[in-house]
Amino acid sequence: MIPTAMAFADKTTANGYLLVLAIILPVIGILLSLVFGGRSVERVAMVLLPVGLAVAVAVFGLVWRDQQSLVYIVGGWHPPLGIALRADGISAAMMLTTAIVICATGIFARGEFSQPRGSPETRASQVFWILLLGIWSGLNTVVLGDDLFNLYVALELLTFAAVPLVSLKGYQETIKAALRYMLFALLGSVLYLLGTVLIYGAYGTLDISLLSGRVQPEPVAWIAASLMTIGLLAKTALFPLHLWLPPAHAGAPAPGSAVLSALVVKGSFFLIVRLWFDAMPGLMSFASSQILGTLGAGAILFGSVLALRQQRLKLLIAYSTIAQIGYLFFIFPLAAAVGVDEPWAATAWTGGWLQLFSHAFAKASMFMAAGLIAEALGHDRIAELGGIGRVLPITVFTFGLAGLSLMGVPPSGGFVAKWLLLLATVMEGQWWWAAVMLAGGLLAGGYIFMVLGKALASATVPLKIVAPVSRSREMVALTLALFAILLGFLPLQPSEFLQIGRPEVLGVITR
Amino acid sequence: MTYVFVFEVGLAALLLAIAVWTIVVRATFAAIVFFMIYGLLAAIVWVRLFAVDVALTEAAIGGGLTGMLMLGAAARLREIENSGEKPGLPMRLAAGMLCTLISAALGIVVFSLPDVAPTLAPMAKANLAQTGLGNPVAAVLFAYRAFDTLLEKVVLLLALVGVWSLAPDRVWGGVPGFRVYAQPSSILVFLAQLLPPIGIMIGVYMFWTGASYPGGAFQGGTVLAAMWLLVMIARLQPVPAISLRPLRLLLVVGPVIFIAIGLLGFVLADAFLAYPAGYSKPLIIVAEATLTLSIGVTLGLLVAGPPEWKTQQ
Amino acid sequence: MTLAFDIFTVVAVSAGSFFFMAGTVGLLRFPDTMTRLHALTKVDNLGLGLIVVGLLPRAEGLLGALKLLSVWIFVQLAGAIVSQLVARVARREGRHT
Amino acid sequence: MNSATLFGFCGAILVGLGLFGLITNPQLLRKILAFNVLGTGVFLLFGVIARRGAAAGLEGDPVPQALVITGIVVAFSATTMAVVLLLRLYQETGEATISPDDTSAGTDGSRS
Repeated sequence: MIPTAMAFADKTTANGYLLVLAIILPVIGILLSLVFGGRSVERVAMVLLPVGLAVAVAVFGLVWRDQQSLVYIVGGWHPPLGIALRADGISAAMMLTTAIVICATGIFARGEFSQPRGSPETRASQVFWILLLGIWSGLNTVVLGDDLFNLYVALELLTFAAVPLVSLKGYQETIKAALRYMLFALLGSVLYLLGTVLIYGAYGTLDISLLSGRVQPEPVAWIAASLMTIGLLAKTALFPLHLWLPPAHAGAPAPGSAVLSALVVKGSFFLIVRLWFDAMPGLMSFASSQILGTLGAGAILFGSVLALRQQRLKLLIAYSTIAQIGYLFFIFPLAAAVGVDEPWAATAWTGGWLQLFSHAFAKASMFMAAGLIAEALGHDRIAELGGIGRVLPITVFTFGLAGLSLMGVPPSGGFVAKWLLLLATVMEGQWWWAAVMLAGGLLAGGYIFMVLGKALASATVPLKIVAPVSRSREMVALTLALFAILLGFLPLQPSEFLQIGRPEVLGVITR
Repeated sequence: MTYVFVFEVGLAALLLAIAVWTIVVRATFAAIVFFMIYGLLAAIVWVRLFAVDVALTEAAIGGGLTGMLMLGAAARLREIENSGEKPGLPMRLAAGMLCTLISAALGIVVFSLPDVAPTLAPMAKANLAQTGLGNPVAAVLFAYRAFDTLLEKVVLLLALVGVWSLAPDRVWGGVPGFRVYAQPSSILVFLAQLLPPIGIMIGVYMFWTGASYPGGAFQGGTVLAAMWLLVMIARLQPVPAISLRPLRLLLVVGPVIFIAIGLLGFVLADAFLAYPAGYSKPLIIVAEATLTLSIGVTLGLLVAGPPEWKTQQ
Repeated sequence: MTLAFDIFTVVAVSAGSFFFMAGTVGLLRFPDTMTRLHALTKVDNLGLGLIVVGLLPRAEGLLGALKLLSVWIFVQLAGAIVSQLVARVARREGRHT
Repeated sequence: MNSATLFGFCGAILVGLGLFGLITNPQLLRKILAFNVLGTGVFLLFGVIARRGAAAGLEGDPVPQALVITGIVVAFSATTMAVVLLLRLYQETGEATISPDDTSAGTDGSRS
């Protein structure tokens, strides 16, 4: 069944309050943590993780069951004067992914940021949990927000929680990385805000649903959208605005890297999609979609080649993030600028989102695995990984599983995603992207096997294990990798769920 | 009209000149002083744009608090001033061209904005009675878009956690390294004794009047923060350790009350952050009062910086 | 009566502006910190003072007049104290000559 | 030309100016200062839009005015965080600049 385009519900739907809870619960956690401090901080987080996950599951389930968006009108003030929250198909899926990754990260992080009983409170353990909750609240606002300025505040929430996470270790190189990240992020936000201002000036509303009916193809809309897109690209670290990402993501503590690479950069990507598909549907020209696609292609090639040349595991994974982000941008040439009649647009749309979700699981698990390896060895130099496969078989297996998804080898979410994208490129006659994707897959295979090859080889120098690795933390990483694999069992066809609540339903191949 | 316009052209020209100077002047200290003047001029522009609430915020934060923060940083960075290489001429030319292009594009947009500007003013005005407030800006901040305001408080607190997170491990929970003078002079102490009572009164007045006239929690909170900082500079009060429980309570009391009122809306007014009919003004005043306090403490601590000592010096 | 007030306002504000001008010229032309401070304090004191006095008849009620006066008093206070502080630094760093 | 348009152009120029400073000045403190100039420019444009929206007896559209207040507070928080990061960098390295070419500096493997 093809979901028909439906008018936006402009009133609170049943159970809409869940959307408020998704944003406010982590905020309450932050406030409690600030007051009580000490061991309570971790306890607060441990209580909130399952509750937040339950909220996300409930929202996902309700959107699935009712086949329509959940809406909440905050304070009863309707847009354009007030602010609405809206969970459509992509928000619900994104929320669920976020909740799973955050929960796994929280469990994983207990090994690193727990406060032993009776010891004085330490900086990292206090700060980490507050920032984790901050990121969660920020991401939920990003995916649920329906108001461009509310989304600006959400972006800032995300930035202010993410930057200190980068410098949490307090080494000089991580402070440098955090500062560089901060500058890019600030420039990004201010450009986004500038675009928002112009849109309000031209159309008198900031509500995305209302904008979708008002925006005209005219210079002010193009200028505003370009400014916002450039700003968001800087935050997403799309090539060539990626300079800040590798040191930042590699420098954070492993659970931090997991969240930053898996989720935070996706937040700003999500807004680019919201902007072009929902706020200004049909406005993207062929040329601009090709520019975004080309930058994505550049990211895939550049990121993968650089990943191959890294000597440190965490940097390799960070460069791989740059490459994997590139795939997401094929959504624009393949689904945004082709018109609603293009039968393969929905295929590309599904492929793009699956790439996002499977990369989130795979990359989080990969950073955790790398963190465990670095913990065990006291370093993460790839050349000296020989023999680690015997010491930490589960972790190396996890790395390999996650790697499958990055390469796009079946069965994995990455495979389904890349297959759908590939199918769309060929069927839409934009075969040039297909060439890049194939090259990207090969290069990803190159850097994954480079690591696995070293890890599974016998030790050239006797391996020194400096710290024991907890089995339960290995299992957390493995579980996330399994989620990435599990997505691989989704049917190889466009998803209807991901189109719920969209203003224009993308073309679907009819059989 | 024409006299006023001549004045405004002069104002705009002065603002731009000062801005250019802020960017290009060689000495960092001079740049910051120019930036503070720039903030005050911008506040006058806001008055000319009939946005007095914004003018107050810009003067207090843009001209005042930011300048203070920057001056403190510049003093610490004094030894390495003018280090770092300027990018070469081609790079600067390219940047200049790019920026001119962006300015030009924005200029065209300004010129081509719709003749009949789309506006929410009538809607904001029409619903004003329902909020019980007289100041439409306050109604936007605390009723129509209260959710933004709430999240923005969280942004402030996260920024503070971020600032604190940069403390060295051994001094976590300790005292911010906020020192301006080795030994404050007697005249400064005099000022710090004289001004705060008046300043606190003005801060409270700003929040109180904000319900009906320009003013509000942000502006009032900034004045409170300034008074607190002055007292700390003069060493009449020690800089508090960040682990102090009462301090933490002050930080969160505003957001906690605001969220509590918001959640109450679920029960009593059928929406989060909705106010029960007839009670909206008193509830908003309660929220604003506690927020003023929390904003004041948060801003003060943001300027005071991360802990640098384990205990009181 | 109104005319008399208007004339008073014009004269006082003009005189105040003159002091502003003179003080600014002094700030730019005087050779050292101390004399520049001297020029500046004249601006605060007389320049602003005359303008405030000139505007008093046009104030909205007693409260408005009080607000105007307190603007002057606070600027006085801040000006005097900041000048003191600047002068101390200048003397300590030996730049008073 | 009316005063709203005048200040609108003013805001447009300030945006370009701030951006220029942000790109070309090597010193981080000056970059942060330029970011603030840029921010004011953006806010001013919003204020102009608010002024143009004067209606219903209000001298300006209160919605953008309120948003600018929120924006100023957020920009201030950003400024403090950037400044504190910068001071910490100076404490650790004695530098207050970051060159564009040393992005490869990541974790020291032995400490991760």
